[in-house]
Amino acid sequence: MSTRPDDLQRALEATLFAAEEPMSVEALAGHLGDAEPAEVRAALQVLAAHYEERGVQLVERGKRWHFQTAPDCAHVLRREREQVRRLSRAGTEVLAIIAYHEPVSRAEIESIRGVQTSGGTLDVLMEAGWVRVAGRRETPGRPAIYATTPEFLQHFGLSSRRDLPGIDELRATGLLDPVDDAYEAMMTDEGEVDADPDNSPQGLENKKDFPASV
Amino acid sequence: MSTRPDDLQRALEATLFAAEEPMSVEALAGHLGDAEPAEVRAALQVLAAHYEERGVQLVERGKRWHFQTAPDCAHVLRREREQVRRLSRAGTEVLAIIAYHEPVSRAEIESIRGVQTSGGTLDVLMEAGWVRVAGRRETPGRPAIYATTPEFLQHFGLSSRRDLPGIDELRATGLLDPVDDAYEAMMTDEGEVDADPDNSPQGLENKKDFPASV
Amino acid sequence: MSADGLMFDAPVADETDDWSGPASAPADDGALYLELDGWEGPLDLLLDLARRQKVDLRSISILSLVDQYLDYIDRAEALRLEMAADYLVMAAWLAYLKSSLLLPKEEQDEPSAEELALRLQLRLQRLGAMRESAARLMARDRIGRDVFLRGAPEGLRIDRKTQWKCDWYGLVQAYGQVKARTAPAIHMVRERPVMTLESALDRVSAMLGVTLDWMALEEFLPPHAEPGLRRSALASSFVAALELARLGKAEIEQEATFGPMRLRRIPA
Repeated sequence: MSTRPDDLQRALEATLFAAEEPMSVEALAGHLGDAEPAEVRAALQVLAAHYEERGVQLVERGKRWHFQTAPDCAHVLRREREQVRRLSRAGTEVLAIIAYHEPVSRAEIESIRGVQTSGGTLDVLMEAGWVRVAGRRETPGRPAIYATTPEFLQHFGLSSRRDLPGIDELRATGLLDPVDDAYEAMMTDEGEVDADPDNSPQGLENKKDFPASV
Repeated sequence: MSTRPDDLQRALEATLFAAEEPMSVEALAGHLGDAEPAEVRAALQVLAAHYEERGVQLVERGKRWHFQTAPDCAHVLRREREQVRRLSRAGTEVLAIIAYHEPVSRAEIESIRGVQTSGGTLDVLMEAGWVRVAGRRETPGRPAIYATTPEFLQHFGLSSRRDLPGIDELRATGLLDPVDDAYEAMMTDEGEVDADPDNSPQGLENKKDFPASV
Repeated sequence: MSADGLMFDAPVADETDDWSGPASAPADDGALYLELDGWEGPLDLLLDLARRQKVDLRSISILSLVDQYLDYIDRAEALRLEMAADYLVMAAWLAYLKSSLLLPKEEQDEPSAEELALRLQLRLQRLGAMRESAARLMARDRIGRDVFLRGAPEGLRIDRKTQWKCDWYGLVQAYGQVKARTAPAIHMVRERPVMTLESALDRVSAMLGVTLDWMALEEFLPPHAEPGLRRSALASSFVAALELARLGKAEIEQEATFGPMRLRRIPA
């Protein structure tokens, strides 16, 4: 599987080894001057395959490439290098909600958690570089909406958001849809079973629905 | 030549990749816990051979091992990016005066231009490779005197300084037209040059141009 | 764990060391800590209680969940722990929900208790899904914990070099302008056609000698003079007229300000 690497592959290896930050195909092509992005991409695939079985691996995270140690070598490295940030329970939940629902407003996060989110929680996530303000929702009050960053994907070893654990199942079972939508969908589905017209959902009932929905 | 690396080789790859400093065989063996120094040494040899032809190499320096980019890939670590910039009006005038009057001191340039010349202007001309210090005038203060370089002639397509048009030719082509018109044209030009924030040294000098030449 | 990821019988706490809070407390004997600090709000407490039913969240019994919650809050209150208002509001709402659920359907208010219960269940499912996703996310191979980046990267450097641009014409033109700007300035007055005061005096006196009638000043000017000369002649003739009036040789008349000026000879 391993043949002598060509010049482009060698240059890419050297560049990504030396780089202090992950690099996109475009940045690599630009750095190497006269390389075509398509050639760079192909060469990266070859390199990634070569490194797959080694102690160091070449991975793509959020369209940016970097070298990192193989996950199964963690035990030899972990002992003196526990440098990962510990997140509070609120922090991990808010991060997951943003990642699975992005872009999402603070009110939407709170309606899922049933509790107010302290400003500090979002600050910690933004300071870690995992979350950013991704604009504003064009609804009254124009609330800020939050999304994850390429650093988030990099840190958690995700090639893209499609890699989020279980996201396909969550989507398929409607667990990423708001309660109102899910309720409405259920009523439509069960229309024949539950023929009681009084059960027709009304959007405005939200407030009555639940005391903790802030 | 490349077979699937064994666990020790993979652990060494990961350790040396993540290490912040080169590591000795003993340090590596200690780090990996139950590895014999002899085994580690043998594994390092195998790895060094594997990386020999790649863009990254595993090398031993003073009994300590580390990864480094291949020497022939060094050029990818340092890229030069060229940026084309128009010489400022002040720079052009000073260059012209040096070309017509060389060797010439800064005080002489100023007396010909009728304005003060910032040191930055001469620096730019020397950085461009068009002007050099050609010695010192044997007068009080021994001021540096400036002259053009062969690169100057080459850049402007001149075989010698005698190719520069004389005053009479300048007059004939209208280049010595009435002061007011030329001055006005110059002020318009300067306005454009000033807009470039990078041109600040020249920009400052431009301001000085006003009172001195009125 | 069920295929759709809704079961919580696998202890979440074991999956990651990032997980703190009540979920990491021993949960097997159903003995809850009687404190609320550990929960992220009443919904979180409800979810925790629901998990203890050890069934799919879709088939939990809302009624027994309500009982558990109310019982928990009762005991917490009995222990005189400080109760957060949110938990008490939730308790009151759940008590209302429970009583509604026990009523015959036709006596229920809108929305129906079944709808409220279903919505609560949907919310618990969603929070449960996110809680589990968070745990799975934290358990991934994380940089700095499971995988590591290069310890001492050489770094990439880009040296910017400026290539200065200037052409031959720009150079020569600049020199021309320096020379032009600094050349000694010589001021020359262009030669203009003028009528001197002397010639105007001669001309006006001579013409006054011809008649005794009033004559407009303009009539003394050379008839075909070009505009420049004409203006000079007008000025000189005016001064000549004043001079002749001063000497008592002529008189001047003007009926209105800026009106036509006329003069005639005073007979000697």
